[in-house]
Amino acid sequence: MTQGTQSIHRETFVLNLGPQHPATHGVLRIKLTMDGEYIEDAEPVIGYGHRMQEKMGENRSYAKYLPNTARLDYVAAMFNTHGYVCAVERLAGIAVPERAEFIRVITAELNRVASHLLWVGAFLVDLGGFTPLLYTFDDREQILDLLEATTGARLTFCYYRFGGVCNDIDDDFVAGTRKFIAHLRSRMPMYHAFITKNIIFRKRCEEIAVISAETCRKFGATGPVIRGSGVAYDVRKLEPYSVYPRFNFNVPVYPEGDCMARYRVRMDEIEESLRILEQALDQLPGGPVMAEKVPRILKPAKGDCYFNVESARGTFGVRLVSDGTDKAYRLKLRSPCFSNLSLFQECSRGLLLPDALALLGSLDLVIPDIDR
Amino acid sequence: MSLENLTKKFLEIAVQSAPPAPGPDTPAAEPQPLVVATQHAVKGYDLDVTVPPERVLDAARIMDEAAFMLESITGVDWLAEQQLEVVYDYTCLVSGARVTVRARVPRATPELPSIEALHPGANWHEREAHDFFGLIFTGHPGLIALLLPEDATFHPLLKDFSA
Amino acid sequence: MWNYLKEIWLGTYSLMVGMWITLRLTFHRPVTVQYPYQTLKLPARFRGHVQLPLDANGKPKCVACMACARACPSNCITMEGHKPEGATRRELSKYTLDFTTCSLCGLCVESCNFDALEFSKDYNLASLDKGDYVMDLLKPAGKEQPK
Amino acid sequence: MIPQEIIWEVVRLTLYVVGLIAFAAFNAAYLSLAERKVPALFQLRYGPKEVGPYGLLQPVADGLKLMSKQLLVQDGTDVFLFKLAPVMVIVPAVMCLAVIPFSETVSARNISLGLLAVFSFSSVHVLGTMLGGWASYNKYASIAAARVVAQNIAYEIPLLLVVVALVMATHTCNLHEIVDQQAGAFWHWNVFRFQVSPLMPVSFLLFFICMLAEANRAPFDMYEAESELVAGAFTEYSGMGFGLFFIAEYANIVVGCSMATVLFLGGWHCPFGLLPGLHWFLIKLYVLCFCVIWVRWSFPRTQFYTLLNLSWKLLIPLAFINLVLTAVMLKIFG
Repeated sequence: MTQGTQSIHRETFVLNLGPQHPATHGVLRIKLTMDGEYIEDAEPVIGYGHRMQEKMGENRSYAKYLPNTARLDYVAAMFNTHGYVCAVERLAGIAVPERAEFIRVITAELNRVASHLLWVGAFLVDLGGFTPLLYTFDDREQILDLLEATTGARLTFCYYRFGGVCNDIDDDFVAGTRKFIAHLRSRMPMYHAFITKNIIFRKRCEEIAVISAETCRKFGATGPVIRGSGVAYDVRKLEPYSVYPRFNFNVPVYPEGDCMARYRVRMDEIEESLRILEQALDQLPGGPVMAEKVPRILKPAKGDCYFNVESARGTFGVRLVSDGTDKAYRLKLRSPCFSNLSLFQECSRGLLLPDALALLGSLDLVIPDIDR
Repeated sequence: MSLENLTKKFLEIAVQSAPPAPGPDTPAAEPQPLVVATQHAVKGYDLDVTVPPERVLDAARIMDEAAFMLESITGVDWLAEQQLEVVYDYTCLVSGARVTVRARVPRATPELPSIEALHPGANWHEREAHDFFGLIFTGHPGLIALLLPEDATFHPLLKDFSA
Repeated sequence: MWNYLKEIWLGTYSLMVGMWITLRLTFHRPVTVQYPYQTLKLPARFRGHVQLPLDANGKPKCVACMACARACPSNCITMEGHKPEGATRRELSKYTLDFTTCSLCGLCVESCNFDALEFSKDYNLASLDKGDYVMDLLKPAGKEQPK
Repeated sequence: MIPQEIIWEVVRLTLYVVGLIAFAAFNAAYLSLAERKVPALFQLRYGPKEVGPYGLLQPVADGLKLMSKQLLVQDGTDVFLFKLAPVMVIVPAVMCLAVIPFSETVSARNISLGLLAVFSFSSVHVLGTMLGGWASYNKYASIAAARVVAQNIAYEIPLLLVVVALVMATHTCNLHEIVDQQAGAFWHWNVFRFQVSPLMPVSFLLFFICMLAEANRAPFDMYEAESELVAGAFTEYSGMGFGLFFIAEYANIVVGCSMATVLFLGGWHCPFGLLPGLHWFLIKLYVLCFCVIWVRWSFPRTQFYTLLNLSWKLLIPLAFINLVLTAVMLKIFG
């Protein structure tokens, strides 16, 4: 609001963005107090898709809760299951064989690439360009076919088990993944020419909705949002888990903090994940995919532990408190989109409506992951 | 900000919070800020600090000065000891070190100060803890329902909650 | 002034490249599958709803040990078994799967030691009445199995 | 007794108007089919194939569906304005068509100020859209109404400046004569009349961009920005109310493209000077319509202030340069 207009009595009106709105990717309502097209205050109202996942975690045994974890952030479902399974393994002290760890990393990174591809398409639709969505979905379809051939499901995989994975990957999965890596690498220059260098896209994203590193830290935003603001915080590097230390990959960081930076972080992360996939496929050891004696009814020792995983949208943390029985005493799911959305109120003040939607799109939200 | 001087800072809180007079009704032993260094690989966090509820704000100030980020606030309902435990998870963005600050509050009067002023991210976490456990964070700007319907009076994650 | 003009020129050039890419992609073959007329071949491990394969002499291998009913997170399997006199092992008399609550996680198939359960390749299950989804798996599958 | 030729003239005119309305409706139907088939080409898919052979009857199905829907009028809306808006949007578009010379003989009225008539009619539909947005008592629609007015004002000026520069060269506002001046092969077309002004192709591009913005199309579809304003000015319209807006949008595209053809691409003249006629006009018209659809499906939407900056800071100065250059060149080469 320019200084000149301060004196004029300005009447603000409340605009409801959602809960059914094409740009909210799920059932999220944002109460916008608008002054003309400028946003004075945006208050997200969540809870429309709340299923009390944490109570389900308490009244189901560990193994029976496994399918629920894929229903949290269903676009990158592997990471939720990975976080939950590793938390239980850390508490119960189960050692996972080498090959299973590699398979977990391979399927997780494939899921990250699929999630970022879906995000690029959906982000462009938010900005009004419809065609890139079809191209990214075409590429993502190949990943889903690969994962469907190994796990049996396309979106909510229930593939990991305590102590490994439920069935082994075969040769045409490995060959298919290598073919996919080569295919996507050949498509990336087209995406950069078609989207990144496009002047209209650059005008829509550069210097729009800048989020400072301090705001990200204060609100607990993680993942591509904080890496877009210049902080190289990646759980795979800072708190290495599984076999990630064996691969060399770098964490893309862009200091600007605007929508363009977050877009670039995700595009570079696709390339980094392809590098990880290649190295993982090269170093894939033989051996069993399940730990030998995993008790059918798991009763981990009393106590609590915390395990977090670098999901496609940020750190997905699981705090597990167990009291020795076969059901968790308390299961806390720290969802990345929950904190990423919490900074929307702060950062969208004074933005125009289309820019606020560009900010909302660049946060890459999955609403059931927020509502749990 | 290495873990050692973090531990020193946390121990200072113990000195300042000398208990006024051990009230007859404090059920558990006077909760000293136990500072236990744990192995990251085993427990998932490096420093486990138990803090009396009123010192939670100071712990948050230490964490804020050390440029830690608040990951999440977890409520745990210990029905046996009639206590509600609030667990704050902080993580350092640079070194990846992780600090867990715990505070125990009697179930009858579940009040503790809100750290929303230092970590605005806690705003939603505290509202969620209020939804699920009935914890009341004094000083919180808008402690209304976040995930549950506005008129919800029940707190589902309490152990004695029956649907 | 100079970089203003340069930015305009680069901008228009990027627009031209964008339009050339869309035009170039018109010559690619469409990738979409015309569903009712063409169907994709399902992978071997595709997880449709659960079914009871028949052994050599046409009877399900299930011995009604209720392992799958216990393993199911959402209790969709209800089953009864009986032991006909003179027979060595138990027989199944009732086996219904409530497909409305099944989350296709596969824990039941894994829990069965007699591999009496497997995933079907049945995906087009649209129906107007919710009752159709409480499937009685003992009845021989009426519908022909799509490939 | 009314003289014979006036009766014939009235009969001829009514036939032409009926034909033009049919032409506008036919174009709306099959351009909307093109709007779904052409992007299907870009996006590696097929587009509608079910209704009729290769989906050719799809527009008929859409039309019937729209007609069968009830036009809901919210309470609190200004019913008269709500119903008037679609009419006010489609009538000017059809009236512009009446003046455009499709070929030597095929044109409703050959009036000497055809150019002036087209641009005066085409500025009325802004009022209709704004009325529609304002009268439908919906927050998204009123934002869209405010946007559409600002956008059309910003893009009316460069459009007219380009046309003024052209009229300085053609010395006439009669569309027939403008096309006649471009007879012969394609280097006679106004686009390549470099002795008038070397910036002629640039001014054609400018005209095309402004025409896109006038018709609220492609990267400038501010008033129907799906991802922001849900459906913009016609959020509240359903049934044939929405149908009329739909037909008007395509009629505006057809008017814009045919004006571009008449002014710059030599109307009904063939690029190589042999057998000019209506077919060449239609070929050029539909090539330009293909470009309009092609532009729409290749780019995201601009922001609103970038759109206005583009016009005030880039297109209008360019149009002025073109105007001055044309004046200088005409002075020198006479």
